[in-house]
Amino acid sequence: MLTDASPERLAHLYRSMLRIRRVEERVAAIYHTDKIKSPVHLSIGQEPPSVGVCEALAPQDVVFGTYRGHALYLAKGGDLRGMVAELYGKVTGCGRGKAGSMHLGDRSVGMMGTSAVVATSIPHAVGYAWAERTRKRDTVVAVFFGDGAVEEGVFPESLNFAALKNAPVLFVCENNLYAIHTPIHVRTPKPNYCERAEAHGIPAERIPGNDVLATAGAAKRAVDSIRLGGGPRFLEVETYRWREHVGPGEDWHLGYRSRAEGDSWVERDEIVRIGAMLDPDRRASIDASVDDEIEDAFAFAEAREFPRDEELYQHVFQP
Amino acid sequence: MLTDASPERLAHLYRSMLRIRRVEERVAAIYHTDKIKSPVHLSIGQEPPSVGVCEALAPQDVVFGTYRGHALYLAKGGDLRGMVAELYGKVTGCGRGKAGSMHLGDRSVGMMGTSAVVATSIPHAVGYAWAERTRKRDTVVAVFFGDGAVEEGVFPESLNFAALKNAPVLFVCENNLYAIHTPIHVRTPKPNYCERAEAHGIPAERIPGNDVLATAGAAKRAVDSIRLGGGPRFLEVETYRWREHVGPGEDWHLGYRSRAEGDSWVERDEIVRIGAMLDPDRRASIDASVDDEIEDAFAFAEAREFPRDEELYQHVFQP
Amino acid sequence: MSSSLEAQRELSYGEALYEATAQEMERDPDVFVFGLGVDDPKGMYGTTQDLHRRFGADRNFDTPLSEDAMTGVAIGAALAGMRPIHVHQRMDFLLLCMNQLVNLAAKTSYMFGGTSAVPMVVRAIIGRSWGQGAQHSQALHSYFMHIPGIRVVAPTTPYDAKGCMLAAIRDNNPVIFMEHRMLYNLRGIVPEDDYVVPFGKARILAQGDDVTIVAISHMVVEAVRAHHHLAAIGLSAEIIDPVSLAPLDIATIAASVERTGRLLVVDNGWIMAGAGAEIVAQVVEQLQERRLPRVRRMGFAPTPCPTTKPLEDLYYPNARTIAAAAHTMITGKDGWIPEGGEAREIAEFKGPF
Amino acid sequence: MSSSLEAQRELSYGEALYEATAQEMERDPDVFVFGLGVDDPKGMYGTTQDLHRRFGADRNFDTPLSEDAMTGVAIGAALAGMRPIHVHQRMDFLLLCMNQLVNLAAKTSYMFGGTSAVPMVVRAIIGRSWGQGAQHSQALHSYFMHIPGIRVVAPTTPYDAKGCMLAAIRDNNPVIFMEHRMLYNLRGIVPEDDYVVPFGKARILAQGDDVTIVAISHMVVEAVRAHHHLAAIGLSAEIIDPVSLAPLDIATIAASVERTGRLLVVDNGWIMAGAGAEIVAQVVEQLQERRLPRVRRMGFAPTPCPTTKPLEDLYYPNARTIAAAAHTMITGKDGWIPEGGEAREIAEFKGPF
Ligand SMILES: Cc1ncc(C[n+]2csc(CCOP(=O)(O)OP(=O)(O)O)c2C)c(N)n1
Ligand SMILES: Cc1ncc(C[n+]2csc(CCOP(=O)(O)OP(=O)(O)O)c2C)c(N)n1
Ligand SMILES: [Mg+2]
Ligand SMILES: [Mg+2]
Repeated sequence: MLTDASPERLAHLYRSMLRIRRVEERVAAIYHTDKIKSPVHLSIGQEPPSVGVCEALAPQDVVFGTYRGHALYLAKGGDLRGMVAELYGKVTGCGRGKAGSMHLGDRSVGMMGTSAVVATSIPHAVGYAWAERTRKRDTVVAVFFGDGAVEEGVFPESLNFAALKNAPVLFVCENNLYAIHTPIHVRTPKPNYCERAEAHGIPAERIPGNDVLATAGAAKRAVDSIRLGGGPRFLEVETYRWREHVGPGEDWHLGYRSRAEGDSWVERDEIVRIGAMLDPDRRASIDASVDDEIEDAFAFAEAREFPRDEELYQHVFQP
Repeated sequence: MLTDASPERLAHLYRSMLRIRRVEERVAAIYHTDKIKSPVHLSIGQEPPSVGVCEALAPQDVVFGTYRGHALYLAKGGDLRGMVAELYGKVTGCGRGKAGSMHLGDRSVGMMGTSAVVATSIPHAVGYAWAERTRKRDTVVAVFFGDGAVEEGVFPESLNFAALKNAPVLFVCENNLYAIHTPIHVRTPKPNYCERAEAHGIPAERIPGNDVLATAGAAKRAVDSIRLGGGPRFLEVETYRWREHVGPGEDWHLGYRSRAEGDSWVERDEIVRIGAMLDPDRRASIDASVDDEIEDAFAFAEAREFPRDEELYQHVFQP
Repeated sequence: MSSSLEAQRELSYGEALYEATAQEMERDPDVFVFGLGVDDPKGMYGTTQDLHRRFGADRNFDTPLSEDAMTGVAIGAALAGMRPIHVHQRMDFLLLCMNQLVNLAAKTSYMFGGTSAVPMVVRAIIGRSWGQGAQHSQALHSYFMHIPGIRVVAPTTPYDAKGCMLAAIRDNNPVIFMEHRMLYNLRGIVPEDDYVVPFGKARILAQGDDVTIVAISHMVVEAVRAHHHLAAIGLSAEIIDPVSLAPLDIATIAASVERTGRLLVVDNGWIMAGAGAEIVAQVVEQLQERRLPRVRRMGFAPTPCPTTKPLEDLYYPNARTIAAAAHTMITGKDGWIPEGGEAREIAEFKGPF
Repeated sequence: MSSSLEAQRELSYGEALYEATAQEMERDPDVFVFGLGVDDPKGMYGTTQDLHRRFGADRNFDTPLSEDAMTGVAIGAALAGMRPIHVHQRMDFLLLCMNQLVNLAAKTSYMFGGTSAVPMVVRAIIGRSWGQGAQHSQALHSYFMHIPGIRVVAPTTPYDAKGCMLAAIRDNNPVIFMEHRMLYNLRGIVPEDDYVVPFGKARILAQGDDVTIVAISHMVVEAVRAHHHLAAIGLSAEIIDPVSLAPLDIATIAASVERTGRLLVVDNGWIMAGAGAEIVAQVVEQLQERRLPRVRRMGFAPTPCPTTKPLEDLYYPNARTIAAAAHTMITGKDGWIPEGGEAREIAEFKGPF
């Protein structure tokens, strides 16, 4: 495989994806202990869309995501300790133990939030983008959602308004071919998402193969155009979830998708592929530093306190 | 103007449109008396879409509509006395005085109902159509809605499900260029409704010029295909509202649309155009019979009773 | 103009809303207004009219028909630090965006551990007037009272309309601002200055000893009329307007009821599991150690709203039926009902719809 | 099997729902089930599993993620004479289709003068279990109690689950059928035959003289446990399950409260403007001429649902806190709370989410 990406860049992409993978593997490994009392929707296998798109974003840019939000949170630079402590329900978590796995947010790095109700943060991204543009800031907003979200009415409503107002927003559909156990063709006769975006006047591009470099490239082109006032863009990134919809395990036994289909994606593991482009020593050093960072974050989470009882009543309203 | 439509057919179309026009003109004329205590959304000028599409439907076919529903109710064969009595709030009205102008229905002729919340009867039509198909009946369902309805999320959700299930439903968008006082371009950057339907795999056709024969022709092709199992179709019928959005009067003085624009539509009055294709004697006899029928319906409505107090509590639940 | 003269200036309820909005838009560039028809020739009964000309097309704009996404857009803009005012011509249409309001707006502060705020005002107009029917006449305030994280206000006077609007815009939380169409033309004294009516403080609009009538939104106007009907036969009703429903000033209400021994709640909505149920329950909870009151609730008939006038007249409480109910509570006798016609604002209303 | 043996057969709540649905699908070809995931490998906790294999893919089918349109589709199918059962994995998602439920389904019969019927069942599962958080744990039954034209049931026992489901499917009106996930594995006696539990009839699950505890959905189970805690110290609590919330059998509740003099309502939802407010208000209205009771309400804390376990434990009422509250009401003394751990069904629940 040939690429003109610099070693620095490849190292960055590798590190970013690996970190997500390893954190989630650790979550899965300890899940049986019930220390994490929060339903987890793992991104294992789906690291490329978040990592690729976030590479194209500037620090001041912001993102919105979903309950399957670990990858995005980390790719956008969210605090790892804050995330793991949140999964543990500790008061030092990024949501003080009120967010759990499904509502990770870290405003300090532009991770604006997530929702567990499918598709419902899409219009937030559009509103945020509209607000920034109206105030003459050059922020770009990216919003991530699954192939299921496309079927919710709020998605086309949001496309229409974004196009109408030329809002600086990048719509990113992570098409992993399933919504829970339901394959796309059971939910829509023609999964031509790009065409639907284009019917609203929004340029769209489909990136096959869970390819982080292709995703990053397409995202860069889109973000550049958006930042110059070119209006909203749509990306459909093909990807694949390796684990069960929610929970730590695999689910090939359920039979709604075939092991062979899964294998074809696992064999083409993007982390392995990009890792292979790196100098082995460099790769080993990244591996080690990622492990250390994760070790630290879990130790931090273990050591910290749960919120005290009064916390229950706090933050219902803003002062 | 040449047409190969038979005199019988032209007479029928003329009569059907004229009847709608004259009823509404009478409504407008007496509105100041406050005998009709119900907000009225007149179809004057918009007779062709309802009359054209209903001509293509069979008696067992059903329709769903909106608060601007007089034309559809009458075109589908709804009882005129029942409609006028309903506007008067009489217990002999088609909704026993509980429906008013906005919720006309007459199940005996397949006028299934209307909603005053924009776009919300669209999925009913899809559900009805799906049910009929599942039970192997060859009913076709047509649903009428405005250009504003296209922006509501329930519209694309409904398109998707109809396409998925191959439901025998005809979507009819009456594009009168405005939603209340808001022109289309303020609401959508690209009013390519047909493209949006096609992006869901639904064949679509646009009929310009408020043309009843062209509408009827396109509707016939669509209905024939639907009835043979060809799945949903979409028609966009261009039309124009002559009066104010709600109420009996004109509203050129408001300035949201120009008098000149309006004149161009009024000059090309489809009722006059089709009337001119008829033998003058025949036309005069239709005119007279329509007037008689209307006279009778208003006399009926005037003479009937209001519901008694107990009626307030009836029909909340079905037994 | 001297400030005492100023204090005497009268505005209509609609004008008061307009003034509050314009003043705050002047003061704070992050405030904007949007919603179906806000910049159209009728300008929401004048409450938004010309704001786009004064402040620019970005600060008072029409939208597509997409209540759900538009509510999400407001939330997103609020997350970006702006202060949206989202206007709905009919409160019924909030049913299209309940998810954004309840699952998102109301929960954002809490879900993200207090790190995010959603300051937004949702103006919800109650669509009463003849023949509006079942889908254009609902008042759904109890839906929002039910949800932690959202405030609900329903001012009745022009004075409160302005002060509550300023408070709502400045509040750092989502606020449902309920307005009744029959109130827009009512006039009252409104200071020109900027002032805030704090949430959580009820108003006693008329004093009395025989019964406490707590009324909501337009029913306050009818209750004040009922007060006069009752006064004419020597009965004295205290009239309380909660103004804000969440937070709810139960202390003021309970103190009054403790004195009068009778509570009549007149809601401008359905009774079952509504605001009136909450007010009765809280009053009883508060007073049970001291004096248990007689209670009664009035509100919409337990039916969808019919269109025909004779049934619609029965559907809504009015000054006469309120007075009759209070009379029965006080005297224990049924059957008295004062003379009188329909409220002026109802009789005169003929649109705009 | 003899019929007396038959009557002893035990099923889980989930199995009872499955059996009712399958029996009615057998009897009436117009009944069908649909909703996200109904035919997936987990089959809604088994309640819909294999119905598509037994009755065909048209009668138990998965849908796109389009709650709003899918509710409209159910209404349309009902208008065509079918009897849809629409299943929602989380009651929270009903917020996406409130418009169809409230503005359309509930009003169709009335708006069209009684000429149209919308028979449909909306199964709404309450998503409690650890870490579900703010958007996956709401119980919104009071929203539907508020609306004329819609029925609300929340059975707690397997017996009622089956009987209410059969009643709901046969009802000619929209019925919100609320199910709590923590109930699915609870077992009880369920006749094999077809039987209907009529709406509007409350059940007395335990008799007592000192306090009447009215509990809703899963809280009934906790209240019965509280009854035992109280019995252990010599206090006797009557436990009432309203089963159907609209219509509400206030007569049974009021008669009990008249006897005990105390009413504790334990809702499985928020308190403010909720079902508990309605029950308190109606009981007070009924009894005010005879005996005014002491009242108290319990429910979710007035906050969104937090995810961390220690706060979540405080958020929900449980057998111990219910017993403690009842004890205080009866004895006037604070401070007693029984020993005991978390309910088994909660402790053991680990999905499926
Ligand atoms: C509005 C709504 N409906 C249903 C659900 C239940 N649900 C949770 S995740 C999910 C699947 C979503 O699929 P997709 O958008 O493709 O995201 P993925 O999980 O594949 O990343 C569903 C149906 C939900 N959370 N929100
Ligand atoms: C969901 C909803 N939003 C807003 C309104 C207020 N409203 C009534 S009619 C209308 C315009 C609809 O325009 P269109 O669909 O083009 O129909 P037309 O009136 O032009 O026939 C609006 C916005 C409504 N009734 N329902
Ligand atoms: Mg997916
Ligand atoms: Mg239009």
